[in-house]
Formats: sequence, C-alpha cells, structure tokens
Amino acid sequence: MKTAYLDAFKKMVSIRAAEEEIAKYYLENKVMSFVHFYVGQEAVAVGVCDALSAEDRVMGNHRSHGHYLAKGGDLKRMVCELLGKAEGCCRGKGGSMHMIDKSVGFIGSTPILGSVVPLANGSAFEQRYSKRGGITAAFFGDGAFEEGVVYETLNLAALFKNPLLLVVENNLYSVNSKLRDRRSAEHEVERIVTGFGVRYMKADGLDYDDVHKKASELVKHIRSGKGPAVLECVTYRHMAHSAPIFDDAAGYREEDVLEKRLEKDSVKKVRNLLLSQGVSETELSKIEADARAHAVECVKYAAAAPLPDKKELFTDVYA
Amino acid sequence: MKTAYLDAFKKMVSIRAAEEEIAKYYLENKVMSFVHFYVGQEAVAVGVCDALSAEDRVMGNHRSHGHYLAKGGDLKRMVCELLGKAEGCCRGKGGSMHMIDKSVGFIGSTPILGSVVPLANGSAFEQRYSKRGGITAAFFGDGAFEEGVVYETLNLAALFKNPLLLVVENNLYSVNSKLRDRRSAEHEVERIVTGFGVRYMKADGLDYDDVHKKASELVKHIRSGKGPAVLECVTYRHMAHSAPIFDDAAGYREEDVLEKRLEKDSVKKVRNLLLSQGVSETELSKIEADARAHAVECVKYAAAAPLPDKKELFTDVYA
Amino acid sequence: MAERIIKYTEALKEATDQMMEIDPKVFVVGLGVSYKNGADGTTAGLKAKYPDRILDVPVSEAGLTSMAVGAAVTGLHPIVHHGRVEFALLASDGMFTQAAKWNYMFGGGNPVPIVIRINVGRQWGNGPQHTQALYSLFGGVPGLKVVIPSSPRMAKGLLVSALKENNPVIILEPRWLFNIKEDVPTEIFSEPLDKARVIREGKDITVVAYGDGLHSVREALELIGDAVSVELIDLVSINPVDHDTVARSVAKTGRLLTVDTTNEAFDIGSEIIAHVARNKSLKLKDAPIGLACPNVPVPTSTVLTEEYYPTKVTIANAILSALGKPSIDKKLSFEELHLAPTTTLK
Amino acid sequence: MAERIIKYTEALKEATDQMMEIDPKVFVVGLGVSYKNGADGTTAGLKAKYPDRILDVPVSEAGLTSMAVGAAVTGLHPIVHHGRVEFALLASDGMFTQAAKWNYMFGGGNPVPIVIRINVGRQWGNGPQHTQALYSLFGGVPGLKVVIPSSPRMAKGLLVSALKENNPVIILEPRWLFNIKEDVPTEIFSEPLDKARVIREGKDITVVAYGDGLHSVREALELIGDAVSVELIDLVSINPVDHDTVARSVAKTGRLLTVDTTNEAFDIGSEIIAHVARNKSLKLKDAPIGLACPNVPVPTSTVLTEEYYPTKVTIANAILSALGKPSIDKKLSFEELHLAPTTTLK
Ligand SMILES: Cc1ncc(C[n+]2csc(CCOP(=O)(O)OP(=O)(O)O)c2C)c(N)n1
Ligand SMILES: Cc1ncc(C[n+]2csc(CCOP(=O)(O)OP(=O)(O)O)c2C)c(N)n1
Ligand SMILES: [Mg+2]
Ligand SMILES: [Mg+2]
Repeated sequence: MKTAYLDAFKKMVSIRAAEEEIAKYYLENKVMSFVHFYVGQEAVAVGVCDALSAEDRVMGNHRSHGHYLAKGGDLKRMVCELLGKAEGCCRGKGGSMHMIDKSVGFIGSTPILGSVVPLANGSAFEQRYSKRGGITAAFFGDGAFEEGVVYETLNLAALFKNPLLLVVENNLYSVNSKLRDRRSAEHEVERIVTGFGVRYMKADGLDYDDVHKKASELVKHIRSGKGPAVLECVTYRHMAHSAPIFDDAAGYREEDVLEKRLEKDSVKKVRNLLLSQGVSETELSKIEADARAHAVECVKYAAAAPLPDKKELFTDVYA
Repeated sequence: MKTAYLDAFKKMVSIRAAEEEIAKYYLENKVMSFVHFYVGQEAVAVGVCDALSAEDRVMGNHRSHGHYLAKGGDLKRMVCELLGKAEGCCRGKGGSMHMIDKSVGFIGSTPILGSVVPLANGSAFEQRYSKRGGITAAFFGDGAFEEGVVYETLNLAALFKNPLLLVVENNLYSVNSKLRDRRSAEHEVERIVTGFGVRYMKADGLDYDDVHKKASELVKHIRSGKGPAVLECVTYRHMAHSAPIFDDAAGYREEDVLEKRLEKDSVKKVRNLLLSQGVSETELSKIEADARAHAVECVKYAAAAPLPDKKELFTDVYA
Repeated sequence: MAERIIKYTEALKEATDQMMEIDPKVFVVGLGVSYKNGADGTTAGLKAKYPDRILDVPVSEAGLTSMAVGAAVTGLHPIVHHGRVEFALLASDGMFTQAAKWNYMFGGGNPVPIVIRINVGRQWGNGPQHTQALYSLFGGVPGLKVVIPSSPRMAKGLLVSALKENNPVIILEPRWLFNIKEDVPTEIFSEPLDKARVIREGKDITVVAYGDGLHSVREALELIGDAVSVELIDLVSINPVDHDTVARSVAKTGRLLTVDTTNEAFDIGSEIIAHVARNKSLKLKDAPIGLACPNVPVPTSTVLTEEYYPTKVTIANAILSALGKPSIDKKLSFEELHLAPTTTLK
Repeated sequence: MAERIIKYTEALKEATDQMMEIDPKVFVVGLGVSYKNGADGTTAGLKAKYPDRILDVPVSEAGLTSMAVGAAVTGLHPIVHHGRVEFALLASDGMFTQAAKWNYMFGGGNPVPIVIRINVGRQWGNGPQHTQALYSLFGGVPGLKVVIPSSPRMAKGLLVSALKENNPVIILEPRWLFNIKEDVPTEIFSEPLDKARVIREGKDITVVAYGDGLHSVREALELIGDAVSVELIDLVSINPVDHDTVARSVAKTGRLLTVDTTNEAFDIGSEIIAHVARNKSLKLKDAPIGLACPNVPVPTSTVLTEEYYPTKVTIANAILSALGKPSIDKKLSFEELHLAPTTTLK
C-alpha cells in the first residue's frame, strides 16, 4: 500500500512542480498561449489514472496538463507545446488547451466545453465495437456539465453500454461563476445521472485515496460490461481560471479561500499520509526535489527548443 | 362536473373530426405540405389547455394541430395554412408544422425537435421578467426529449424559476423508433427531471381526466412562483408518423396495436364517462355531428380560399 | 456490359453495402437508418445484413455526431446520416470545430475518417426550417472535404471515395435527385472527391452547376438543343473548389454562368465568379452571370416556391440571352415545378 | 465639444448602459456578464446597476440563446453575449433556424428583436478552436442583420441601432479591436445597420474591408502616405452587403482590393468581387485583388500565425503593386504582429 501512495505522491508532486515552473516562466516571459493551471486538482487526475491500465484511453478539456501527465504524457513535449515549439505534442499548432500523447493513451483534449464527452463516448464505442477491451475516461468540469451534449451522451452511452468513465471535476466554478448562480438549489447530479441509467459516485477530489478507490470500483463496473459511469470529484482550483497567478483578491471565492485550500491541499494530504505510514521526510523531500529538478529542466529545454518551420502553417490540414 | 367533461368532449371531438376531414382531403388531393396527425393524443392537448387561462401561452412542435385547436386556434386559418392559402395562419409560408394564433395565446410551433423547449422557456422568462403573470406551456414528444437543449432548459428554467410547463407527449415512438432502441432499460425520466429541481408528474395521456387534474396541479405549482414543471403524458398516436394514413401494416407497433388503440381511445373514454353520467346518446351524437359539419365546412372553405400573391415570397423576411 | 439502371438512393445504399462488406470499420448511425426503408431508402435492408453496424439512435444530433467523430479518431470509419441540414446544424461543433480541425490542431498524425451524409434543400412542403443548404458554411471550413453528388453514378462513386478517404467527408445530398436513375456500375468504383468534371464540352459559354441545379441545367440544354454550344461543368466538390477546371473552361469559352440552388448571398456562384474575376489571365467576353434563389427563406405554399429555384426555362433563357439569342417562352407544369424528377440519365 | 476618448469595449458598455436606462425591455445574458469586468469589460459594472437585468448563466449556449429568442418573440429585447464564434455555433438553431426565420415563417407580424454579440477572430494563443469567423455563414442566412463594428464609435452606434431594431441583429466583434480608442459622443446615437461607409475618398483604387482588417488598412494607408489615392470603404454590414456603395466607388476608381481576416475560401471578398464582376456597367482597369488568410485553421504558435493575417505591409504592397508602384520593405515587430493594437483613431 505504502508504495502505491509513494507512486501517487511522485506523480502528484511532479504535476504540481511542472505547473509551478511553467507559471513562473509565464510570468517572466511573454508566452503567447492560453493557459489553465490544474494546481490543486492533482488528486483527481492521478487517482483516476491510477485506476486505469495502459491500454485504457484518456481525454481532457482546456485544463488538461494534469490529465496528460497523470496518464504518462511527456513533460518536455507538453512544455514545448505551450511555448509553441516544434517538439510540442501538437508541433505548436494546438497550444496548452490541446494536449495529446497517443503513445500513452492520452488521445486528446479539447477546449470547447462539453465537447470531450461525446468524443470520448466515441472512443469507448470503438473499444466495444472492436472488442479490443479497455475503457475511455474523460475529464471535464462542472461548467461543461451544463452543456446539453453531455446529457445526450449519458443517454447514448447507457444505451450502447459503452465502456466510458466520465470524470466531472467539480471545482465549484465555471470561470468565476458559482454553482448556485448556475443551478437551482434543488439540483442533484446523482439523480440526473442515474436517471439515464448511468452509474454514479461522488468522491472527495482533494483526497487521492477516495478518488482512487471509487474510480477503481467504477472501472471494474465498466470493464464488466455494465455500461458507463460518472465520477464526480469535488475539488479546489488553486490558481486563477486562466492565468499564471493566484486570484484571491478578485473576491469571488467563498468556501475555497486560500487558507482552506492550503489546509486541504491534496498533495499535502498524501504527503502526511506517507509520513504517518513511516516514510521519511528525507525520502519525500528527495521526491519533491527530483520533481522540481525535472520540471526546471523541461522548462529550460522547451525554452531553448526550436520553433516549427513557418511552412508548417500549411501542413496537416488534411491527413 | 358534467359540463366540464361535455366541454372537453366537444373540443376533443372537434379536433378529431377536423383531422379526419383533413386526412380525407389529403388522400383525395395533391396537398404539397407535410402533415403529422394528432389523432389519438387529443386528451393531452385538451386536458392541459383546459388547465390554462386565456393569458397563458402555448407553443408546440411538428404535431401541433391539436395544441393549436385546444388553445382556441381558428380551424379555418389552420386548414388554409395546410393548403398554402393566403388566409392561413402563416399566410401559407409555414405549412402544417408552423401553427400560430397569437390572439388566443398560441404563439407558435416549430418542427426542429426540442427547439420549442428553450423558446417556450424564453416566453416564460418574459412573463416573469415583465411581472405580467401567466405561464407558458410547451408540447413536445418523447423523441424531442432526447435533444440536449431540453436538459439545458430544465436547468435554466429551474434556476430562473420561470413559469414553464413542459408537456412531454410520450407516444412511444420517434417516427417508428421504439423507446427501448433509444434509451437504456434503466432510464427514468422522473429522476432526471427532478434532479434538475423541476417538478414532475406522469399522466395517462389517454385519460382526459388524469391529464387535466395533474396539469391543474402543476399549473398551480407554477403560478405560485415555485418554478417549472414537467408533465409526461403516455399516449398513443393512431395514424402514421407523417402521412394521412393508418400504418399498422408497417409492423413496428407493439403495445399500441389497432385494437388496443381503439379500446383505449381517449375520445371514446370521455364519451363513455358522459354516458355514464347520464348525458344522452342524442346529445353526444349531436356534438359529433356539429363538429363534423364544422370540419367539413372549414376544409371546404380552405379548399376554395385564394392563394397568396406570388409577391409575398419576398415580404416579411424582416419585420 | 448490360445496363443496370438504379436510383440515386439505391446507388448510395449499394456503395454503403459494398464498402461495409469489405471494411469492418464502416458502420452507420442516424435516425431511422435501421428501418426497412431507412434514410429514404439509402440504408434499406442493411440492418438485417449488418445488425450491429446499422444503428438507429436517439434524437441527439450533437451527441451522436461527435460520438462518431470520436470513433473515427480511434480508428473506425463511421457514416453519419442527417435528414436535413437544420438537424445537422445541431452537430456543428462535431463537424466544424472538431472533425475539421482535429488532424491540424494535434499537429498531424490524427486522421478523422468519417463520412457525414446530409440531405439538403428542395422538396415540396418542407418549409422554412427544413430546406436550407448553407453551402458557403460547408465550403468555408478548411479540413473538411465536401461534395454534392449530381447523379446516381456520382453518388455511388463519391461515397466509395469518401469511405476510402482518411479525412472527414461531408456529402450533401439534394433530395430533389433521389428518384433520378442512371446506369451505375455494379462493382466498387471511385469518383475523385476534389475534381470538377466537364460533363459536356462546348465553346460558347461555361456553365458551372452542382447537385439539383446541375440536373436543371441538363434539362435546359435539352430545351436549347444546338442553338448554343455549352460547356457544362459539374462542380462536384465545394471544399475544396476545383477552380482550375473552371478557369480552363472559361479560358476557352470566354463566358460564364453559375447556377445555384440556394440563397444568392454568399452562394457558390460568387465564390466561382470571384476566382475567375481575380484571375488576371482570364479575359471574359461579357460579365459573368449568376442564377440563384432569392435571398429569402423557403416558404411552404407551392404558389410561393414556384419562382424560387432556377428552372430549366430560366436557365435556358440565361444561356440564350448571354449569346444574344431569342428566349424561350414555356410554362412549366405543376409537376415540373414541384415534384422531384424521375428522369433516367443517359 | 471636448473630446472623449474611450475604448472599443467601453463604447459597447456605454451603448448597453444607455439603452438599458431608457428601455426596460433590454436585458443581457451571457457567461460572466455579471463579473466586475464582464464580457471583456463590455458589461463592466452593469450588474450593480441592473441586478435583475444582467444575467450570468450556466454553460448552455443553445439553451440560453433560444431562451433569449423566445423572450424576444414575446416582447423583450435581449442582448446575448458569446465569447467566441465556436461557442455561439452551439446555438446555431436559435440563431439561424429560429430567429432568422421566425417573422417570415409565421407570415409576418412576428418580430424577433434580439441582439447577439459574438467575439470573433484573431487573438494570440487562442488556437484552432477559438478563432474562426465564419462570416459567410452569418452573411448567407436571410432574416438576420449582421454587422462588424470597426471602431469604438461604430461599436456604440451600431449597438444602439441594433437595440432600436425590430429584427435579429448579430454583432461580430473582432477581439483584435478591443483596445482601440476613439472620440465617441457621450449621448445616444445610431449608425445605420445596413450601409457601408466611405471613410476616405480617393480615386486610384477602392479598398473594401471590415473590422480588424479595416484597421490594418488604416495602418497601411499611413505607410503609403500620398503615393496612391485610395478610397477606403468600411463594409459595416455583411447581411445585407451594401453592394451599391462598393459599385459607386469602383465605378470611380476602376480598381478593387478586398481585405479579409478569415480563410480565403468563401470569404467576404469573394462575395464583393463577384457582385462587381457580374455588374455589366462596371469596367475595371485591372482584375480585382483579394487578400485573405490562407485556407487553413488558425494555429497557436506565434511563429505560425506570423504570416496568417494580412498586415499593414502586405496590404500596402498589394495597393502599391496594383498601381505599379515599388513595394515597401518593412519587417514588423513581434508586438505589431501579435498584440492587439491600442491606437487612438483620429
Ligand atoms: C462551449 C464553450 N463555452 C464557453 C467557453 C469559455 N470557457 C472556457 S473555460 C470555462 C469555464 C469552464 O468551467 P468548468 O467546465 O467547470 O472547468 P474549469 O475551468 O472549472 O476547470 C468557460 C466558460 C468554452 N471554452 N466553451
Ligand atoms: C432536430 C430534428 N431531428 C430530426 C427531426 C426529424 N423528425 C421529425 S418528427 C421526428 C420524430 C419525433 O418524435 P417525437 O418527438 O416523439 O414526436 P412525435 O412525432 O412522436 O409526436 C423526427 C425524428 C427533426 N424534425 N428535428
Ligand atoms: Mg469548474
Ligand atoms: Mg413520440
């Protein structure tokens, strides 16, 4: 068990370090590409991806650095993509909102809210149709969950019994809009989801263990051919919606104020767990330092990496 | 009470007679306009509209002859519209799928499935925003209920507490596609609807009384400012999806085979009720004969009515 | 070889069937495609033959189209069917923002082999919300290939090509042509997706048309007979547009007429004419001419649609007048104006 | 009167505020419109002033847009805000199939007074799925009025007109112009929705542009100085297109350049050039010229977008070369290429 948590800790810490280094780079340089940081939500990506196998597929949304890395995506290629470099995972054409590393089963992220849900359902359709086994997991937010196509997909996925895991990262906001300004007081996600014949569980998205256990249970359900499932993870986004800064001064946050975020921080939680299990502070610090060093190196690498050739503007419109 | 049923009977019979006469005309003439008959579903339109007041508004879908007439729409103008005549309720521009008679609060029907739901929500929004009182009811089918915009609207209407009554006419089919080919076995409309914080009731759509009572209860709920509601009415469509014929030979029907439809026919049910309440056969026959005569007259009128001027092709693109 | 005359819809069905036989990755999703006479006959009988690959679906255009896009991205080759452009518009995201951009936005190596079949345009009684074409939208989004089959043979050949193509192909099928018949090869054959076809050579004027409008031009040419030597081009593809074929013809004839069956604003004719006009090496004898529908929605009453679409008479007279010939005076019957043709092409 | 210099976004906010003051039927719905700096500042501060009329909404573009259409049909005058064309596409049904056709399909007497504001196009880092314009779609659907404000003054005047109009008006707002400043009258004033404006008279060549491209033309004219006498037309409306104003100008200058900031296939330039070409009474001295973006999606990396949009240099050189003048050799800075201009217009 301990090693499992150690592994999760490593992953979470390296996602955190990567984004912190990227944010630093953004603040110090003129980086011309959107960015939505995942800081705070790491337990969700890692908890879910740890419940998946190599042949399973993952898709994401505009905030997918964490999803990509948790599934094993290459950090250098990610940072290169953010900086518009030729070695970027989309050769610089996509930018931060378009993560992809098919070699590890991360098959794409799309920033049109809700769009990933039916697309992932198509991937799951393929897995069932081709009888290849494996499932597809899609990460998206509480805001995206308000798009009609999500409900169409719940129905379609249940009807076809596609092996689809929908992970709703409920970080309380769509940009700065609160849940209560977007849903009635009587709104109950569980009733809706199960009404479509789709299995539902809710997890503490700040608790790796809870996410991982519930994801594992749902993955088992899906693998057994019983159809799709939704895992709603309530979590906190630490940084601004779309900028390399902390935005507490903006004043929209209620529950998730800075001290609460720090207190309930998912990385800290796993760290404390490991300490309580007897892992030494030295070992943990070493993991942190390694992650940091790797992040620093990747950012440095990407900063120095070559730009794509201008002619690539014209390539790949068609396959 | 007796008079209430008599009135409902009159309305249901006149809708039935109108469509039967129109169907006859279609079969005998080359009528170049789509048509979707409502025959069989009359208890829903009349039961719901009887629960509304004059200032309430109604909208419909592609199958809205019954909705239009139940709200008091003019039959002559309706038949003229089907036949593309200048006196049609859309001056011939809309055809059968575009019913409107604003003088009685029937403010439009639209054949893009699901589209009427957010549009009616806009009308309800206006009623609340302008503090004018009144509610808006929208009729649509079980097929349209699969469009994503319906779920977006459930959420929006609940959030804004708009005075909206959504009437789902579940006639078991979308064209000839069965419910079980479109939804998982575990699908439960009630859970979904209430999950959005929207009140839900289910009625026997072949029973005027049941529809009317439940509609009245929901209308009361809505008028009291408690937000939107859904009334699902399970009913039978007697004729083909979109043709002036009976299509039992097509073989797709299961539960709603001809003899079952005749046995459970909603018009017959009210008739029998009235007979049991002591209304005489003579009186009922008189109502039927009057309705038939009116229908025959309206179809005749429309058949002879003038066509629009060709120049009208170019008018009314803009208001 | 003996002639084998089949309808436009049968040609589509045959292409689907034959390609499904050889390619297990192909499947069909769409409302009612599993019916005995599914999708206007274009999937008739296929459910029985391929029970797990002909899939009726809930009325969820966005969800089902993007599901198919996701399946294409992961290796299948879906055919999606939409009965009207207006229904397909609900799936705009999947078509225009996802499928069209997928390979590009992920830097290549991410093909989207999908075929989206959409019925468009003219049919009696459809009215304002069931008859749009929106060609300029389909033509203007890079990353899509968009064709309009003008005959049964083209319908089969283009659908086969679309199913061999590694990119998203949208096939816009004019309902007006569904009952047109033609001798169509029984075996699998392809028609190129991005080439216009000179289907009749001539020297006086180039006429560019597509789909249902092309059929009306064919009829117009019968009316005209030998009075004018017309070079007729079937545009075939509107994304990309094969401007070279048009330019070569116009270089020869010096005159250009485009025939559209959609509203005149931002129609295909404008795109063609603008390219010819910008081409410094082309010198026209006269200003090019565009025929199109008026810039109003399509009404329902037949008396109002009578003068909506260019007819064989208006087309013939546009050609005759361009060459200074006297015009034809012919009144079309109700059937000619409003009922889809059942011609057998030669 | 003293000058009052405000930004494009402030001009939009001011029009909204002033019209909301006098017309209780006006309300605003859109994602984040209630924020302190809502909708890029175009609704900043309005929530506090009109708490029940500035409405943040769930992420449900189709549902909220059609809700607004329904409210318009029943007598209100909504302003809907969409942050990107791609988000607005999810509301295609409400815009193109419902609002655009409502009055027509019900035979008149059914106006749809709604304003739909959509941010379009160019901005660094947006990438392939956040930067389309789809002008030909908006221009090609009868029943809509569609304008593209090219400056703060036009932004205010057109939004005021849109809110006095009894028809659906779509305002396509190029993000690229958001920080442009201009002297804008403080009082309520209208700019006509369907008229192109000759914003500079000239005799050698007519340049037709709109929105962000118009701004680049202004910059190009500064580069050119007096070398060429350019007549510059701000197209303003793409639905309908004011072809008469263009024709009058071209009749005078005999030369035409169109500048588009969207993919070249089915662009606005094609529609303009085709009308000029079809116009028998116009004789051009040279073939018309069209500048536009290449027919590929918009990539993210700045090195790839560098040559995507026509710049002041490419535009200046197109004009100079049309008149046989030597071209300018100027390299643009990173800022000029990628950062939205903050110019104050005179
Ligand atoms: C269809 C669509 N509408 C609007 C947007 C603009 N937008 C980008 S991110 C965002 C908030 C999304 O919230 P959520 O789905 O909860 O994800 P989070 O950002 O909280 O991770 C919005 C509104 C978009 N990208 N797509
Ligand atoms: C968006 C859209 N997709 C498809 C259609 C084609 N269509 C017309 S009626 C119909 C069946 C609708 O079923 P339902 O909503 O249950 O109404 P019913 O016909 O049973 O009354 C379909 C699929 C349409 N009109 N709109
Ligand atoms: Mg969120
Ligand atoms: Mg039904």
